[in-house]
Amino acid sequence: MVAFLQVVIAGLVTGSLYGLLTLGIVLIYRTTGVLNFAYGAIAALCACFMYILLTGPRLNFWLALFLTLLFAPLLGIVLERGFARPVLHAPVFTKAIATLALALVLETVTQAIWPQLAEVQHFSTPFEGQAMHVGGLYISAISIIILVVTAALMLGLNLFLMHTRLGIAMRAMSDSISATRLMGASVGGIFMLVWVLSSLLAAVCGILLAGQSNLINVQFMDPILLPAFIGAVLGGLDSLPGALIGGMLVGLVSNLLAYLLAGHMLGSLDISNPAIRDTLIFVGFVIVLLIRPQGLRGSALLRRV
Amino acid sequence: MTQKPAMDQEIAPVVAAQPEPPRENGLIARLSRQRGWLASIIGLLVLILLPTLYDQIFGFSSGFQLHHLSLIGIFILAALAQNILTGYAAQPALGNAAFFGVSAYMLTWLSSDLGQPYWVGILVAVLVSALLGLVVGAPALRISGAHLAVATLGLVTTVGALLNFWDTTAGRQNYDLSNLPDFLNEDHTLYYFVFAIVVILLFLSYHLLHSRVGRAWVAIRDNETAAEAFGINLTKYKLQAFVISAAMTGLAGSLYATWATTASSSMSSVDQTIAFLAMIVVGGLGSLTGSILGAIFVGFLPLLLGQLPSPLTIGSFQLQISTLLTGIYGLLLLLVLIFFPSGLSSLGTRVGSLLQRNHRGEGRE
Amino acid sequence: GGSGTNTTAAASVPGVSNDTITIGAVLDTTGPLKVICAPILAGDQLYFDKINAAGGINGRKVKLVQVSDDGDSTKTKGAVRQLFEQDNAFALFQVCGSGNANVAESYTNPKGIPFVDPIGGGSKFVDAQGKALPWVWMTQPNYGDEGHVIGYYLTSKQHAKTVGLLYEDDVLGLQQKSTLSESLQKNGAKLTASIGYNAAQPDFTAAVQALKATHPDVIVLNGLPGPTAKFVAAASSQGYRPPMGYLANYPMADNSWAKVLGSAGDGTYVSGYTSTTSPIGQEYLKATSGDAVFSAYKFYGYINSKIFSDALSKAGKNPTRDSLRDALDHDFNNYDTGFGPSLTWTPDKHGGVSDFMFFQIKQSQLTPASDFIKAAQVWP
Amino acid sequence: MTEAMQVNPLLEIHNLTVRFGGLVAINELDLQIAEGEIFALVGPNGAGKTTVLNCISGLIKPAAGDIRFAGQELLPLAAHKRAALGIGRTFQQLQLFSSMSVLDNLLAAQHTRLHAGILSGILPFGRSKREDASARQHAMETLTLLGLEGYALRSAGSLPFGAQKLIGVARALVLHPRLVLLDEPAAGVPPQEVQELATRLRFWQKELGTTLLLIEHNMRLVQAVADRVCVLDYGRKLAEGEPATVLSNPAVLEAYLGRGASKKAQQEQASQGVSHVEG
Amino acid sequence: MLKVEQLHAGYGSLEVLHGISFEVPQGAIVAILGSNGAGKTTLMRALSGLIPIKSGSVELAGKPLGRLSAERRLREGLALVPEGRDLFGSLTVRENLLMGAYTRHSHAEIEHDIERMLERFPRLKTRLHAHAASLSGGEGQMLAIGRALMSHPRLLLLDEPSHGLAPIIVETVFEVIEQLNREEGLTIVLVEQNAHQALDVAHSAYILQGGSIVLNGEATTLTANSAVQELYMGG
Ligand SMILES: Nc1ncnc2c1ncn2[C@@H]1O[C@H](COP(=O)(O)OP(=O)(O)OP(=O)(O)O)[C@@H](O)[C@H]1O
Ligand SMILES: Nc1ncnc2c1ncn2[C@@H]1O[C@H](COP(=O)(O)OP(=O)(O)OP(=O)(O)O)[C@@H](O)[C@H]1O
Ligand SMILES: [Mg+2]
Ligand SMILES: [Mg+2]
Repeated sequence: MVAFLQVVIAGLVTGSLYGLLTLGIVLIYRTTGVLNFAYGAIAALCACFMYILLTGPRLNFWLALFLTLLFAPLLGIVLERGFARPVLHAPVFTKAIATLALALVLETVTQAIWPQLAEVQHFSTPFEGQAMHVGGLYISAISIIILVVTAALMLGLNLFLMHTRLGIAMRAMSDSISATRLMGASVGGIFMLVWVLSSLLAAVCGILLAGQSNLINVQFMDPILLPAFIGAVLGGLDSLPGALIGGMLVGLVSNLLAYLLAGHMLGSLDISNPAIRDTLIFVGFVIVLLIRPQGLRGSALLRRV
Repeated sequence: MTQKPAMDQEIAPVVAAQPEPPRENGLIARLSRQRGWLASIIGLLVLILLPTLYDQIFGFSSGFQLHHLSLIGIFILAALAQNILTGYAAQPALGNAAFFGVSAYMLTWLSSDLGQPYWVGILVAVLVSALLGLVVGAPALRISGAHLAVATLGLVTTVGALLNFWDTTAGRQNYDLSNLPDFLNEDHTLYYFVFAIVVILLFLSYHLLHSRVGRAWVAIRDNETAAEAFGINLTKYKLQAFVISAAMTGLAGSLYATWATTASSSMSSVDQTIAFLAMIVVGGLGSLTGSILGAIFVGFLPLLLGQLPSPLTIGSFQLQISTLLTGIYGLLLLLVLIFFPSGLSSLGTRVGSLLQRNHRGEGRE
Repeated sequence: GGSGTNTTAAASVPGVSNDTITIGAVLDTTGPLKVICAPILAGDQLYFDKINAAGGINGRKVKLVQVSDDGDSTKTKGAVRQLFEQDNAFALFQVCGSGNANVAESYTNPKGIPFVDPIGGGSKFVDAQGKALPWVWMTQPNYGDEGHVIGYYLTSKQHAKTVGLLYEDDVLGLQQKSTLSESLQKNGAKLTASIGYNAAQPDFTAAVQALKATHPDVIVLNGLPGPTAKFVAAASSQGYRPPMGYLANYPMADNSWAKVLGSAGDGTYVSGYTSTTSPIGQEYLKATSGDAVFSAYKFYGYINSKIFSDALSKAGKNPTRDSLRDALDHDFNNYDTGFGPSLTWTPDKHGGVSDFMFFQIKQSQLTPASDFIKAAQVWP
Repeated sequence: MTEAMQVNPLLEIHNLTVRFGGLVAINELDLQIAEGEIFALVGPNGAGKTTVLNCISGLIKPAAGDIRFAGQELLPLAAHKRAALGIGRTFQQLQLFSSMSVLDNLLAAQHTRLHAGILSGILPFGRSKREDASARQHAMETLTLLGLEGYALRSAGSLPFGAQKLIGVARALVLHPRLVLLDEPAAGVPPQEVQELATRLRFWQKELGTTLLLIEHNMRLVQAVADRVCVLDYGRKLAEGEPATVLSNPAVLEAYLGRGASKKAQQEQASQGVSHVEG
Repeated sequence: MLKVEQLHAGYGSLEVLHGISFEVPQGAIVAILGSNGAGKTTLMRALSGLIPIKSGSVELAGKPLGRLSAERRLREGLALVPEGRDLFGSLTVRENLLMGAYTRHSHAEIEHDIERMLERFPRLKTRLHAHAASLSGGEGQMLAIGRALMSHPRLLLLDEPSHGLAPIIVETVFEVIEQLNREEGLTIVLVEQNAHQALDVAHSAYILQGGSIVLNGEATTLTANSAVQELYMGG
């Protein structure tokens, strides 16, 4: 039972990391209609930057964190100027591919600047080894931080997007750029803000993930990108709470499946095999989508004639 | 030539994506139609003579170079298949790599493990792919947009994992394709074989895309509601696009296994998907020429980049170019997308529409 | 292209000109195996640069041409063909990945091209009778042998009774799983649970809990540095550590891995087959004193380049593929590889080393914990 | 006209109700349109006119009611099958196939008349090409009849709005359907062309026996061509009958036309005598 | 208020406007008439900054707009009701109106204006929390007009404001136009197919043909012009 609960908690924590990663993805999707496949690379770059601050000049953790949270928006600005704006008017599909190309470039650049990060490195935080014991449960401090930060960011961001002038303008942009400009909203400015915000989110997510596993390298975000996307779609790509719920669901289900299937055979088939587990999750995902094509919390696209 | 990457150009000029060859019998129309024929015939001649030319130019390495050319041919098929599905029928489906992998495994299994003749293998592989296309296409009718993209990407990794699982349980480290007919082991004949298929499929696709079926796809792409109101069965035509695309990708996958003489689960991977997408986006969505140009770009670039010296020594500074190649590749891809947002093929269209404008009346007035 | 004309003196030997020998390598520097192959390539380059600076081999500089196949075995054949049909290489030195090496072999063997050091713990390269393929020479040990030695070491030296296994879910992992299990059984211990993982797996909590539930004395970690480190981190973030700790197989025999684990890794055993106490080990350490961390992969590249260079120099003033084969078949008898153990190749036996030693992580440093153990002795 | 309707109603709408969430867009509506008549549906914005069209062509599933076309139940039929029965339409917001040329728009609209599938489509000769040739000719004829032949090779999306509106009409007519649904065809069309449009619609009705269901806010067009008018308000029928009668109905003036407009219309009629276009 | 000189503009390499010059005095209502494809919409787009100007100059109250972006032009007081409405479909009606007031800051005033707008177009009131994408054609047009007015412009460009509106609402719209012009001195440039009504409210008018101005004058003179009647008023 304790083991089961332990797996559930871990599933929720991993799931909120998916959800957190997704927040930034949904933010960009809602304002530009583009799935940003470079998002993992951005998160990784920021986390790597922090790692370098921690190990190179050996800065204090909090100072390094602060500097990284300054670095992330700058990176956002650079990417918006150098990448997003030039492809702004390309077809959506082309933009999505461009983000894939961007991911390749970012990973390579990161690796070229900090070659040691091609290999896995230890990422230490002040919370390492700290934990709370509840009954037989062992809940690490970083898990709690992850849950709290994710919930807070989701709430804050949702309020911002639904109720502030800028938030509304961000959503307006995805409907029509030209009309947004006709309203006197600076599309360039908003666009930059979107990138700044989502880079910040990416940085937070990257740091938390690195802090959770105490590991980091250039590509450490890659494995969580696809499950995060799946979570986002499951929850509904146009809804921030949906993205979080979807992410948590994916995290939870994959952990529980791994735990429950461990050591079981179906005839001669080893069903505890990761491939089988991933297949089961995928099939479940598709079934949910077939029942609710817009995702659990998403709203169906309305197109009137 | 390049579109200024500025935000102040909002209302983009509308250019016909794929101008239907003018069918009236004006002199210009006849000439341009003949130009098309002429270009086709010249192209065909070049394709036929290329191996001989290669032998002259490359000497002892011409076999290898031709072998690589065959790869480009296989890529053209895969790009064409993706373009039919994505560029014409407008399905943002990223699942083609799954068909690519499955058909390669199918062929290898039938041929190496079951000892079936190659032709039987390839036929079954294509049929299985088409069937899978049907199975994947059916849910895709309900799921759309970015949701479809993510779901199909999930399909690719899932199928890749399952193929890998099969390899593991069967205890093999790589899956060699044996029992190939002799002529497929020979670079020249392999080249002719692949390009015969490419030319035939390009020819058939061209006609299909300019027929009632192709128009229905483009109509669906432009406006689903209107298409439906004019009697186009969305279900049927989307499914047809899925099945055709899957079958064609399956053929490409089988040929790829033939080319590599091995099948690997990496054929159904995100990287493979990216390669297919890069081809059609670089070449041009909804353009046959685009599929060709994109396949050439994606096929030749790694070979060219591989020629960069590594490590590159500048003074005392050493740069391991070989570990940076993916990034350089990504950068070039980005540059193409920035400067040709609608693909390399738009270069031709832009020039073409400039030429044609002079000959056409503007509206009524 | 057209480089087929630069062989004048050595007449028709491909890749050998008056002043250069071109050798080819297929190392994935762009794909999933980049983490392993890039340092190996760096080690290769370090050694050949040294040799070339000293005048080369028998007066010829060594030119190493490397092509990446993205770690994808369907691209290996094209890569090998490029080496021999465009870049006109003399011999093939290193192909990374077991499956990839098999593909390369199917090209080189029929053509009589020497192929030294297929990298991957699973390839056997023997014919139906168990006789070595004529043109492939291995230096690396294989996972199966290692499984036997690990089982032996855990039971007879560490006195473990129950063992859990985390393994990378592929052919090599399964191979080690079965030999480890055999060896444990033979020595009166038991494999309580084995959990496969997949390289892209983001969360190892379930694996930790499933293994923990079977109360193993020790957990064997098989696979690659990243995921195994993730597993250890996940276990420690749930307050779990097996009573006797962990034992990792040889891809983890690198100080960078020990560093990655941080304090959670202290006391962990790691199996390995290289030793820096050998003369070449010392030479390597001196040459790389500027490196931030010791890289076992780079060292591996360095050592193998030395073996290959030795073979080339033994192949004579005017080397041919046949003379290289003769040298490899006959001149490597109890040859001290610098790995530590010795290597013996005969015309019928082209296998790699099969001796392993164990290290223990102490303050993030691998420190020797045992002597070399010969696989043949523990598993006849 | 009224007799004809009783004898042979081509389109019968019975008890039609459409809801969007809490909004009742159409409320128990009954309509009957006779074969060969031009029937105008007018009413305030948001009255539910477009919704009626969408129900007929199958883009919306009503909550209740039934629709019969030439005696056949329409509602169980999928949207794409209804076109094949001979129902064509235009859209209020154009909905052209904008990347296609105008000619191709008209070819795509003939989908149900052609038969070539994949197998004949891939061949450079044979049925598909023969069909296409005739479809092309047909399309050019339709464009010529509407005076739009000059646009044939232009890409539809780049045309001025008014022209696109007319292309939409051509696309709806190209199949010579029995029933054509027109959603504000005159909006955005300059006045002098509205007059022409009226003539052409009349021609179509007279020469080809086409039945037209017309939604329009342009009262000139309605008065010029409609045989009967129905005024919708909040999803209910407000008035129905001959244009002259209905459009002077005080309730209609109140809810839809506005006092000023009616005054102006009367003045105009007095000064210029807008003619009822006949053929 | 607005001064346009030798304006050339178009799409890509296609030039649509071939040197247009006209002036709109402060507080005037100016109508632009022309047949399909004359370039009216293109002119509106060029004035509001949606497409770049190739050459020529545009001045708003003496200030050259030159290469100013659309958003800057709005901040200068120039608003456009675009052809085709261009609403924010995934936003509610209310949010669309709020977007119209994007550059304004007083919460209370904005709320007050929204109230007024809903009084003018009661139909919108019932749809206030519906997504704009669900609106009927006419409802959408009302929203587009309301949205543009929310910014309190000095110069309002209207591209076929009566499009898709019921006659009674067209009346309202023209009343509102006249009222704003009269009471708040709003300057208006009006593109209309409905030449009768346009000339009714306009002080002067320009007639555009093939991208050039072919005729201009007082509204009353043009109304009496037989050619204009023939061509733009449906005889
Ligand atoms: N899909 C939908 N979701 C929600 N409401 C809708 C939807 N479609 C239509 N409506 C509402 O139903 C009502 C009727 O709309 P409809 O488009 O039929 O009006 P209409 O009579 O055509 O008006 P107009 O003359 O302005 O075009 C409107 O209030 C509209 O907002
Ligand atoms: N996005 C575009 N790309 C290319 N050409 C365009 C584009 N928009 C308009 N045009 C062309 O510009 C010319 C002028 O069009 P415009 O829309 O300005 O006319 P208009 O006077 O507004 O007509 P309407 O009364 O129909 O609205 C037309 O020939 C049209 O084909
Ligand atoms: Mg309507
Ligand atoms: Mg216009």
